[in-house]
Amino acid sequence: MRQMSAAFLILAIVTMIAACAAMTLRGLVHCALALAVAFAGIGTLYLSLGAQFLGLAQLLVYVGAIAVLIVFVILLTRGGDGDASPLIPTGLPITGIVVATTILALLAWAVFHSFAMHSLGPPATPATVRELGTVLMAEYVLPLEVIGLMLTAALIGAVVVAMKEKQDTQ
Amino acid sequence: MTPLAGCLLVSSMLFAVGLAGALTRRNTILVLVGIELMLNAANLNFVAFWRFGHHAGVSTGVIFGLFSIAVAAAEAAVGLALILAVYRHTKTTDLSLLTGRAQ
Amino acid sequence: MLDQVFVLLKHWLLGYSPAAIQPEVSILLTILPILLVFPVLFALTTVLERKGLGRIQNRYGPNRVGFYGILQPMADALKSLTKEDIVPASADRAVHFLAPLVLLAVAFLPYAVLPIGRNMIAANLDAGVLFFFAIGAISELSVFMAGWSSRNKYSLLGAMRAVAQMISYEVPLLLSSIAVIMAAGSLNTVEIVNKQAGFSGIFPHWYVLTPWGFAGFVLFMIAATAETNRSPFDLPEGESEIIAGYYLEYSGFKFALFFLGEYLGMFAISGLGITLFLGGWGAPLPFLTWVPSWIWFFAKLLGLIIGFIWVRGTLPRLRMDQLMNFAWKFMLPMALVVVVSAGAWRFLPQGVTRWLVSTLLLAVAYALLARGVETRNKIAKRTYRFAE
Amino acid sequence: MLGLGIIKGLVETARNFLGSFVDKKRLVTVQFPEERLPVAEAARNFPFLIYDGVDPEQGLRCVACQICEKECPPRCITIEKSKDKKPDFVGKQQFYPAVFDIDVSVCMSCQICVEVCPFDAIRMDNEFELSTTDRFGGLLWTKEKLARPNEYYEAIHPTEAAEVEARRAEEKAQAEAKKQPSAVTQ
Repeated sequence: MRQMSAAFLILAIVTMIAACAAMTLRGLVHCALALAVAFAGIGTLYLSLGAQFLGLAQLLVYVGAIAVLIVFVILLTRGGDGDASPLIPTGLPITGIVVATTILALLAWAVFHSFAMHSLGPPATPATVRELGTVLMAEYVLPLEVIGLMLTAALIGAVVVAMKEKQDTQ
Repeated sequence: MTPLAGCLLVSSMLFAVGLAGALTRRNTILVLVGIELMLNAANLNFVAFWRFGHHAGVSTGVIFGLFSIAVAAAEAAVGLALILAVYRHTKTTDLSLLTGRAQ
Repeated sequence: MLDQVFVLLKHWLLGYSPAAIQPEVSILLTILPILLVFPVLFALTTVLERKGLGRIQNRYGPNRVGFYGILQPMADALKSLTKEDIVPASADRAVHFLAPLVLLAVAFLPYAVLPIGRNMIAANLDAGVLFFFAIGAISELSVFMAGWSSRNKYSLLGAMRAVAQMISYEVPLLLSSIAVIMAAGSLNTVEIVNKQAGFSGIFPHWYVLTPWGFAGFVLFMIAATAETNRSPFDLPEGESEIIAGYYLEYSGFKFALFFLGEYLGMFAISGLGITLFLGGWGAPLPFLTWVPSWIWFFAKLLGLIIGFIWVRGTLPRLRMDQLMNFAWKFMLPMALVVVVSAGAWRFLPQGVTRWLVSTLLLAVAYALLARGVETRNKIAKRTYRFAE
Repeated sequence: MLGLGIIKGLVETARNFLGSFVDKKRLVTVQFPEERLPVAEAARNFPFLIYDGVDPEQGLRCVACQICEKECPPRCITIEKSKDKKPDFVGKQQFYPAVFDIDVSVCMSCQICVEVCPFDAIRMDNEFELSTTDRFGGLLWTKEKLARPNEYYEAIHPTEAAEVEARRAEEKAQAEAKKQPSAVTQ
């Protein structure tokens, strides 16, 4: 525990609490706000790990756009006022939690027995925006174009799916 | 308990919380929230290995993180559009009611 | 010497603090002036705004409190502090309480990356502009929290309108600043200001003096007015339509916090406008460089504030669909053309050719898009029907 | 061209802004306590009772006929007749109001009491700085507070007062003439 900085610990705890809250709170909008806090926590985790551009991009994209989008959809589907489904839904709550805990145990075991526990390479120098830019434009120019294409397709697809069909509304 | 292990533990816990939420909650929006959390957990691994991994320095981790954020944003947009369409059609976002219906 | 007076003051004060907590004290010494200067500027702007609007509307504006109304903000502050802070019974207490705090925190954060004077910047981030927009994006959430938590149809409506407006005007805001980032070649605000230093003849190398820079600046300022819900775009808090928008159920101190947050947002975004387009703390004319750098920053900030007040006194409020159409159908394509024109400016040889090409590009785009906007609301000649 | 309208508007407001510093005529504000706008002649606020001569008790024109009390829509006038009588301006013995209260917080300044009063005893005042700290007693005006000399009436409503004065003088003359021959015939 000694090598990890205090900031990292605090951020990790805050993110975990926010993530658990996002999953367990009754009110839907409360879940969405807790989710936004979790995203902000993860963004600041990236900042503490030195990936400045990624952390700020995460803050901009997730907290600025996706959290607001989720909140909009909650309100559009009238989830805002009434309380969400009861906390312990009938049917399959236990199996879900059991599966999740087994996977967590598996992952934790893997982490504790992996190389990560002891040998530690020199931490990478934080990537400057200019360096990211050149790498993005040099090696990853194809994925960049494909991502652009995919985002446009997703945008148009989302609008078409969510648009109110003029003719066949009952 | 190196920082890398710390990061990996945090991301696996996040992943577990996301998975538990996605599997147990009955409201479709919360399932989508669970998926978003899982995606973020994976993202955290990218950055952790870029920062502390053996061949640290090559900034592929951050680039992958960026692409994964873009993909997750597109996925969230389309997912929410689908939820809206389903809601307009069936007036409910409760998964248990949706599964059994003949469309 | 006067230029660096605050930096020297800080180092001098730092000398007194014990060595152990030196870094914390230095952080405190950078944060404290920001926390003091901009709220005082907010107080002055409220007086300036009310007197300016008054004079525009052929009346005096407040002149009762203090000498020519200078102490009016004291009176306003006292009034809002002593007013009863009513929280509606059905309100969601926690979120209702948190909304103004989040808004205020998010309103103060962007000042970290604004270079107020020569080496007077709180946090010299490598991706400064991105930090600014990331923090700006969080303010939408706080607006929504305020609107939703009051459990009041009008405030929810106001919040939804405000968030929709802020999201759709964030895109042209980002795109017009991308043109500057592309020209300056870095996201670091200090780097951008240094790129705009220097003079050719008597003209400074500000980006606003290039064709694409001027168009970008106009777009940036329009999007900035919309982003801070001010003047022609203040539909979310339109008193005539939906009473007072998302801060409807707030009174007393929390209401004052919302106002402070809105004005701080306005100063921050015009501060960024100054850094990106008006050469940050650079002097406008070569022989004026002896004036301290931070005076130029606040002079330009005052100029932009007067611009905001002037526009608020003139333009009527936009309808929601006009507002959205204008953002997506005029501002967004125009911002893309500004980016292309900045690219053309960058790669064409110096001199007349690049001036001609980029101005032509912008003018043609403006004409086409303007025709698009105008033909849609064909304002036919008014026909009168008199009662027979 | 898009945007020209906005620029024209901005130029207009700039001209207004700068003009207001150049010539003060543009500024329309009246600094109320210091400067005052003259009150229009027909302005009305709350009613008041008129008395002739010097003594408000003796010269009060009101004869407590209670028509205005009955006609007042919000019923804000309360009158109690006196037992004894006193002579009015033509010498005829008339009752007078022992109590004449107007609840100013109820009165809606509709001037119906003035129209129905056969004795020109009540008229509308144009005094408007009437704020009091006492919500109940302060707004229930008694006869003493309502009584005003005829000269005050002529000061605030000159034209209307002139007609009333002319009519009353003529009535008085007729009464004198009627009384005079009877005196002569004794």
